[in-house]
Amino acid sequence: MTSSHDGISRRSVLKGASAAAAAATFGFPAIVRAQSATSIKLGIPTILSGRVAQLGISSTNAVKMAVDEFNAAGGLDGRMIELLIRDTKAKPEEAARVVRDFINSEGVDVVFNCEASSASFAVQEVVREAGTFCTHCCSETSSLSADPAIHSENSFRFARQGIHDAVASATYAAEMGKKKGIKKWMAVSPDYAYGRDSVEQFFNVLQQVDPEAEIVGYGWPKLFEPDYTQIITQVLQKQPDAVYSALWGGDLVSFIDQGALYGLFSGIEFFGINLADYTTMSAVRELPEGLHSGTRYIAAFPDTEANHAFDAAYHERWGDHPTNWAWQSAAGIDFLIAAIKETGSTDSGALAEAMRGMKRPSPFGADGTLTMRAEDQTVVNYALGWGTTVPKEPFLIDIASTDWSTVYEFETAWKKSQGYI
Amino acid sequence: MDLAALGDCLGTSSCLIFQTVGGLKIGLLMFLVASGLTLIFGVLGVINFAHGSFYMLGAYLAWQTMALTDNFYLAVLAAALGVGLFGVLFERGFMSRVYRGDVLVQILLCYAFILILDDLVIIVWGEEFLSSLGIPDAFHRPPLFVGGAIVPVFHLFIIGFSTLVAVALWLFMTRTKWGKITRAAEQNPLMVSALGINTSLLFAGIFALGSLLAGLGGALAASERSISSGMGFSVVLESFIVTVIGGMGSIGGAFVAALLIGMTRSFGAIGFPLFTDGLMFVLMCLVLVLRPQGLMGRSGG
Amino acid sequence: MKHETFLKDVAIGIGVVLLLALLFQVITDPGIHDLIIKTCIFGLFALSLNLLVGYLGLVAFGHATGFATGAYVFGLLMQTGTWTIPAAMGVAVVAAAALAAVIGAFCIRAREIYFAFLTLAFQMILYSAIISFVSLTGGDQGLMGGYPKPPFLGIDLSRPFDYYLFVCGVTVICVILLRQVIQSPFGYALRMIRDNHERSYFLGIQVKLYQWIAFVIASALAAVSGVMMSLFVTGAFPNFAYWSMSAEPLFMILLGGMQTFLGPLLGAFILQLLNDLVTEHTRYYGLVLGLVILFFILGLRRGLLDVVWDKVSDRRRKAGTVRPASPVTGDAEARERS
Amino acid sequence: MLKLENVHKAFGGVIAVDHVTLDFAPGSLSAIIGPNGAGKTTLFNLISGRIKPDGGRVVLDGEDIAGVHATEIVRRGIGRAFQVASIFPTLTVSEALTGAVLSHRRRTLTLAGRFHRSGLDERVSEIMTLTGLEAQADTLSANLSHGDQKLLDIALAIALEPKLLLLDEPTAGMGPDERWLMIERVQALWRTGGMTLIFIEHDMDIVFKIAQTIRVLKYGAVLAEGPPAAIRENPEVIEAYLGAPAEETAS
Repeated sequence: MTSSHDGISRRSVLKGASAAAAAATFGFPAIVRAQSATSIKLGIPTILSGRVAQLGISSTNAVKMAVDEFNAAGGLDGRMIELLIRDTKAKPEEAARVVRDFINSEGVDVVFNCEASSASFAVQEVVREAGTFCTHCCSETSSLSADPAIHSENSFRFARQGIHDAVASATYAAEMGKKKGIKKWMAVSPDYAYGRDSVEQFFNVLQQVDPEAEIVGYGWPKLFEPDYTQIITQVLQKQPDAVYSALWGGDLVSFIDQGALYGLFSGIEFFGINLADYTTMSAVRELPEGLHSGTRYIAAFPDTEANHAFDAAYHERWGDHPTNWAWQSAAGIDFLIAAIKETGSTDSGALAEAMRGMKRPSPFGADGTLTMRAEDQTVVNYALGWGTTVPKEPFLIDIASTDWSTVYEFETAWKKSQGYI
Repeated sequence: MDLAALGDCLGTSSCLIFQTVGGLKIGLLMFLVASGLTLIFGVLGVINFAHGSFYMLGAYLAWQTMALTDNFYLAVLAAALGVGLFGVLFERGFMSRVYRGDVLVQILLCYAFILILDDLVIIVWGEEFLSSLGIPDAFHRPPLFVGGAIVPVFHLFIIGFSTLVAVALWLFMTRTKWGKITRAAEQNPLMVSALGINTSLLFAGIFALGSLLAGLGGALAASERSISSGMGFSVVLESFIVTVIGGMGSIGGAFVAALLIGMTRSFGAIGFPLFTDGLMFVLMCLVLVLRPQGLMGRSGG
Repeated sequence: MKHETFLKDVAIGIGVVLLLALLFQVITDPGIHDLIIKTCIFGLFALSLNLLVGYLGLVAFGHATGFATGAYVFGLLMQTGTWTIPAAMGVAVVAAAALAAVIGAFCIRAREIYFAFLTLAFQMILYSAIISFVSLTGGDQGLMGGYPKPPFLGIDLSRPFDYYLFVCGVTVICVILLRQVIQSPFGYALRMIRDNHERSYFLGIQVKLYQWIAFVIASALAAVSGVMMSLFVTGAFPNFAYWSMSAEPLFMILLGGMQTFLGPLLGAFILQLLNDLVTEHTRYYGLVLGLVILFFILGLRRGLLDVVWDKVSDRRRKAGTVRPASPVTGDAEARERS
Repeated sequence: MLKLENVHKAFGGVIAVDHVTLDFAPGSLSAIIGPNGAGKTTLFNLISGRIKPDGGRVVLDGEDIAGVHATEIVRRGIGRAFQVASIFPTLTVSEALTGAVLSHRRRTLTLAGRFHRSGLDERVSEIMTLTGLEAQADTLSANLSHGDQKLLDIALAIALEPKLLLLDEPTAGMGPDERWLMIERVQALWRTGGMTLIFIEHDMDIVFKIAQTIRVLKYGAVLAEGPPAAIRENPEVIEAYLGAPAEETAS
């Protein structure tokens, strides 16, 4: 609605501040074009059309902010970052084609992947074969980095993970359960891999931390289901004490709106892992009181100056708030630029070497830092927590942050159970 | 599959009421949209594959009117009329040119409009989904408790209103001159033009009415569903299933089929929670194989 | 005499493959290679559908059933790590043909729009099955994690040139086979059924049987394109079975032309090109594609190759050297008139 | 060779063919006449398997073919042409006839080999000569004149070398001169082909001139049958049918 669309074109982005910088360096803007011959090329496959376009756009927005800053500061000894952004329409085979095109025809240095899960796996296959350096910034499916069978030396994930979220959710839920006497649980989750994994991992951890938790039923609406009546009536009949849900976006809004008609939330504690998201929160008509949500991206968490500054800068430039994909992409580009600066090169082996184990200050870190874990090349120690929603800014209050040592403990156990380690 | 749960549900009054009212609401909303599709097919012999996009347009128009006037009823009215008008333009400007073309051309023309409208709403209203309209103030009251089940007052309104529309459609088709002409046109279009009736006008009128019903359905559904580009596709598939099961062109059939599908979804969610969608397609295949003219369609279709 | 034309097709086919091989060496831009590969894959997909749409007058809206079955069966077999590529390919095609034999038996009972949507309904059932059968198919995430591509007959499909030539070669073989089907007595019977199925009955042609056979053949060829697509992405994804995958070859037929044998192939090329160019410049691909379709439907009123063919045959007709319709193409105008 | 025994057909209460019993001798040329709606075309549809009779037997050379599928009946030797020429618009005359000949020789299920006129040429030319379509061999069927389309329809049936040929109003929609030309061809075909021929005709002059026997239908029942002379004298026929010849023959 608010973002500019200029970034879509093939070789755009060297503009604004970067163009000014280039002009300052070389005297006239025309040189920008010639300069791009030696630029650092980032190929971004992402979703820019259809129902989840907003996510892809917010990802590229976050990247553009960091890249403009990098270029304005003179790039890497004058080498500017050039962004090639392509819409893959959420199709895995289109993502594979685009990434091949990036690598083979455009000669990109880095594939900066802003795709959802299944397309991310398709991208992973291509970069694994080609050996290109790749960052996955949006897929939350744990196996993308955890499964050694699809591991690539040059691929790094900068996104939250299902299993991490599950630990955060379950520990919070168990605590709330003790406080409010929750015994009977039900799940309402979209019927696709993410929704199913989320529920499975949540209940798995929950029953470990709270052995009394009992699961009384599941509701599996399909993804993009418009009408939740049949699910809501089921919940009302099963009469659980609490509902866990991995619904997101418009689906979650519809569920809450429709559930409110039945007075669903007056007797049932609702735990929606994806609720505290700016788009979602501002779209719910009348937010029932006291719903629980995980933190996706919210300026209030972590409640630090750096995080508020990120939100403010993003809002100023794009007229919108960041999404979960936006912070992940911001983290990814920040680490990437740091690695480029550190190695002074764009060689994938060198970048990978620098990336493994890298720890950087970040607005999104649990303690102000993020770490790229070397063993499975995925980001950890990001801000993770749960709180209670309120209808206005800051949208989420009483946030309890998750202890990462607990996360690691359960994650290791989970990996063992999956046969990954 | 959980047949025991389904059996339990059928045996308890609260569950029965819960699922029946839910099924009625879903089914009747579906009927509003599907009746438009079947009406257009009955008279014009074309499947308006873009019907779901008309439904989407209705939702967006209602949202826009709501944003400007904050009046729910006005929003629904504006959506219905606006989409009706759009339907006329679509019929006169595009669809009428391919009546004599083959099925492929008709399907692709409609598909082109699905693509165009999906992008147009993004250009106009943005790529983010929009929140639902919300329900009118008069219905902001606690739900009713009937036999141990909870029934939202607003659902009763939707059920009542949709039934009224169904009755009005039925009266129109059976009691008015234009309704009779419409039914005659379904039987024998040549005769209607031989009678000196302007078929272009009739076709445009039918398309307007059919589109209006899609817009109406979209607006009403938007009262509690979030609005997004691409929301029309599942709707056109459902409407098509309803149309086929009921009998292409049969309003009464669409009514019965929509309720059948509504109940299938509602009770199927208990018995076959993961296969409610598949169940609809299976139902449609069964009808097409066993009774191709549909439950209430004329034979020989 | 009888084999002369077939041999001629084979000779042309060999020539085309050699030319494409040469092209690979001359134009080194892998983007162009990918364009040719995708044109081959989707071209075969669209050509196989045109056996039903153009030559039989059956608008199938569920053609991706064959495509997806081919891709999934192939991908699943390859993931076991014990199958060779040709064997897995053979099984995938046979599986798709068998499924089509069952689905076809139901679908050909329905006519026109009913047929179109019945095939779509079966496809959506397959889609639902793929989505729900997570343990086997990976659900919405598809067959992930890739699979090995063991070399066979000295062909190593993980090498770009080998894969390129494999796709080109397989496509050309299938196109020659398809042309043989169309030019055979059976192919003419299909045309007779399209023109007038009632009369065909009274010439002793078992219309439904012929439709069913054509349906199975078309699906088997669609499965071949599905297999090649699976090799392209080293996996298989549920959107292969989604309804929009069936709409694509219909576009290609519309864009390229259904009356001319190679029209759909040209259509596939146009659509790939359109996709590549448009997505680079705007994210309103749907809008652009929609407008293009409108232009073809309401402006040109037929596919590009049909237009070219009509122009050529018009000129030759005026010169009096050619009969009004080629047996290969039929005649669009005559069909409109009928 | 063809016997109808008590054949009955009703469409939703309306009786179209009412317990008809008829016998057609081998090699005979007979006409079926009757006012519009007398059930003539329905009778043809019953014989050729387009519809199934509700009751009765249709016996072809001693075998009951009632309810047998149309394509199978074609195989057993019954060919037919239609009231409105039923042809293949996008095929040329020779292509269409080649298709029909191939079908007759049961070679249309062949996927191998090409659809070739060579080898079949002789038979196809023969049929075209018989029907006088030689000059139109390469004309698209859709572009033929009305009369030639009717001829082609008949030629398609001839290609099946039928024992029994059913012609539904071969002269429908033609001018007076054209009619006689057509009927002469039909008569010639019958003479040379040695087949049994039954035709429906409204033009009484034609019927009385060429038919050996005439069957008169009314309201689906047989009103009269016999040689032309007898029919001409039959008072019932005169009253019921010939009584108002002007309107009927005009239709």
